[in-house]
Amino acid sequence: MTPMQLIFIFTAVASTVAAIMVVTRRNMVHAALFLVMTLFGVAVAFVLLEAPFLAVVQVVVYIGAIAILMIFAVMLTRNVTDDESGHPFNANVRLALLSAVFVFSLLVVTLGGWAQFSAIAPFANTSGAVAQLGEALAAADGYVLAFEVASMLLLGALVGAIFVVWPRQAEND
Amino acid sequence: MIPLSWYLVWAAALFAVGLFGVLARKNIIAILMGVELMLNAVNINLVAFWRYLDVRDITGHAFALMVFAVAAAEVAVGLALVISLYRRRQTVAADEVDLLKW
Amino acid sequence: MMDPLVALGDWLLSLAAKINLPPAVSQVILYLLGVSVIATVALVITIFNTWLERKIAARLQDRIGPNRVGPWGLLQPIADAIKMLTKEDTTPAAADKVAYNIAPILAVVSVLLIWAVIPFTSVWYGTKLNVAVLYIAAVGSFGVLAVLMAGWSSNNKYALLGAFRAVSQLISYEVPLFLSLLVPVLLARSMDISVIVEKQGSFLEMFVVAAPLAALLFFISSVAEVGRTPFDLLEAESEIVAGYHIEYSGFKFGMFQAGEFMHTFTIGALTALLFLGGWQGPLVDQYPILGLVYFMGKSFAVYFVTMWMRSTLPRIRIDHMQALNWKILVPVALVLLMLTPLVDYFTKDLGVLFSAFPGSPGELTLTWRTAALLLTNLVVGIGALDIIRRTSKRNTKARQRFPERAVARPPKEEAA
Amino acid sequence: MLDNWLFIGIFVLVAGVFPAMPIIMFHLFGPKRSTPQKLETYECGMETVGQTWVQFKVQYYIYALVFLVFDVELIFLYPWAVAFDTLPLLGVVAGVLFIFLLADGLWYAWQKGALEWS
Repeated sequence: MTPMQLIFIFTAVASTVAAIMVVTRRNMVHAALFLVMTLFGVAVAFVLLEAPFLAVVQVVVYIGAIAILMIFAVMLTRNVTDDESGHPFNANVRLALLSAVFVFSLLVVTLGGWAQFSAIAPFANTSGAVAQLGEALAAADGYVLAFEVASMLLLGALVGAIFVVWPRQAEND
Repeated sequence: MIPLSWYLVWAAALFAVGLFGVLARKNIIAILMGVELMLNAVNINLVAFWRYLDVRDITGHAFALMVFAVAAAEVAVGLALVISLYRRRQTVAADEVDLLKW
Repeated sequence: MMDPLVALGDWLLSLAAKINLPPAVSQVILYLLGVSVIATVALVITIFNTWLERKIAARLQDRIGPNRVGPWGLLQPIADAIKMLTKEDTTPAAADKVAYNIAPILAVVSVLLIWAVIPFTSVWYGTKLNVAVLYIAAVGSFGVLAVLMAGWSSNNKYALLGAFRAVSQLISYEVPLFLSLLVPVLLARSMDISVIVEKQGSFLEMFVVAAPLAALLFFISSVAEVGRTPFDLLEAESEIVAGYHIEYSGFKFGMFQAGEFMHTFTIGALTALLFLGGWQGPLVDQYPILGLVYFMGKSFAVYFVTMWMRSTLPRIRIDHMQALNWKILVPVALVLLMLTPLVDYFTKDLGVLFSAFPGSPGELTLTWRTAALLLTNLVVGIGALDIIRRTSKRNTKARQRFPERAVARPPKEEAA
Repeated sequence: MLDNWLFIGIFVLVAGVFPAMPIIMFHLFGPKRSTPQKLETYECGMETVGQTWVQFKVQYYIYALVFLVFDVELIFLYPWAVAFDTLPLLGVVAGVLFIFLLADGLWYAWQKGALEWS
């Protein structure tokens, strides 16, 4: 077993356990902190996959922004009766567990039948990936449309979210 | 070296855990966290395929970035709805908000 | 001339090869040594800075500053550390123990990690990442998390409120910070800090000449990131209790302070690297060791400016703090970012036009491009100042309708 | 390239140990004379009233929201800036348009009054 494999196994196990904590913790702040752990594990995986740009993006976007927003929302909506006591799950918990296990085994079985399932990474120079990505994002035969659509999507999200969350006059009193 | 299958199985596990969270949790914010886990699992797959199949084809990277954008938009609007809902109904439990059920 | 540190590394590697260590292990050991050296250097500079800062702040305020412990009070930081060690370590009974203890460590880690990508000279650096600029941004987001964890885990209303305020300030100022970080990346076409430094060979090539406005935006928003005066309203010790670290005592509190001090100097270093040319300077090609002198000199110069600001400017109000960010810094940065690539693109081939004139076209292009970018920066900066002045005039008019009431005015002469 | 990240990984470990060491030592050897009063929540000597949870302003969420959107948009711009030398005019204009749309969102938030701290 190579050191890289050890690092991978450690990361994968830690982040999967953290993910299980995310969906089972009653205390939502704890859940959010475990979510941060999982997301960090995914960032480590991106490094192992030689995509360091996505690894830092993962940390900047998910840990730096999305997780913070989640914690903010948890604190803005914290209800005394809601998080410390009471059951975190709804009535369908058994069904949910069953379907999660089903989806997992389905995915593994389906992918297991694929010829390249246990492929080994080809030796390749990945250092130019960021420049290549930037070029592709702004090229007419690349993803320039997706680039602009992403911008529109985020603009829409910003406008929509502010519209939804901004208190109307009637609510203020 | 790490075979591709490890990444795929791990991503499938994360996806399943996220799915369980989405289906089973009461708290809407927890459901959104489950969605984030599922999106992350997708991202691992995209990047793993990029690395293991063809490094010159940057599609995996580009789509992973799109997933980031979609995740951010989803969280922004979703949490805004949760906060707005909380201020009107004093609840963040998904099964207490079933006005659109019928 | 062989660099002493590189030679030392080679010698250690050969030594490891002699005792038949596998190359991977010796590599890890070498990295471990390098990491420890960099981290120690960062900490030692921080400790020195606590003394320097008090000394300079004192001189600026016409005081003497620490002068009892050791010559010129140089041993004051050690005395402070001993004092801190004798304080009691309390963890509030209601606190969330794990998060409460991790938060101060995370606060230091988030700053210390930046030092992994800082090049001290052309050959002394931790490591070269091709995403170093974004790496710095990523590491900074752990600092935000540390603040939020500290505030929440203390289980104290004031701490939580302080954390909310602190986080909203930190993330707000991250926007102009990231926006202005994009300008050096755009000018150097690389996110690698070593490459960014290499592109700033001469004085005219320094990015502060081509993009002074971006440098200013970067500097202001980084100072706000650290939460130093004039942006220290999170812990305004004379007004509110303490902010998010109210429940911390002893060394854990010291960690937050150490993180803040280290961050301030790190900002000086980053400004020096990204905008002032880092280790570049005259004669640096012959004597690479001079690079360290230049880098440290530039860093301490920027650091001195932050200290100067600290001891002269009054604290900013919270609504002003947010307005400064969202209504001045971010729009200015956005306009600058829209113009910079266009100007850059259209002046890229300008040298060809002037190739009929004497002088090498390449150099001419560079000068023209720098001049055009400088002009853009100045136009945007002066335009922004003009708009601010006009809007503030409107505000003064509004204020004149409700004239300020004199609090203590001596009775008028004719009344007497 | 993974070599660089091995260095970063070791740095993460060492950077964690550096501040943790004094804290642990302090925890072991520092003075400990705690009383229940000392471990109470610090509120200037007053008894704590009610829960720690207090109603926060929605303002905090709005700032975090605008930050999130800007953050994600900027992520797209960094590779664009790195590849700037090879971009055609269309690519440059696409990036500028992207930033313009970003500015639009800020303008909306400003007009809505969402950026005021009240």
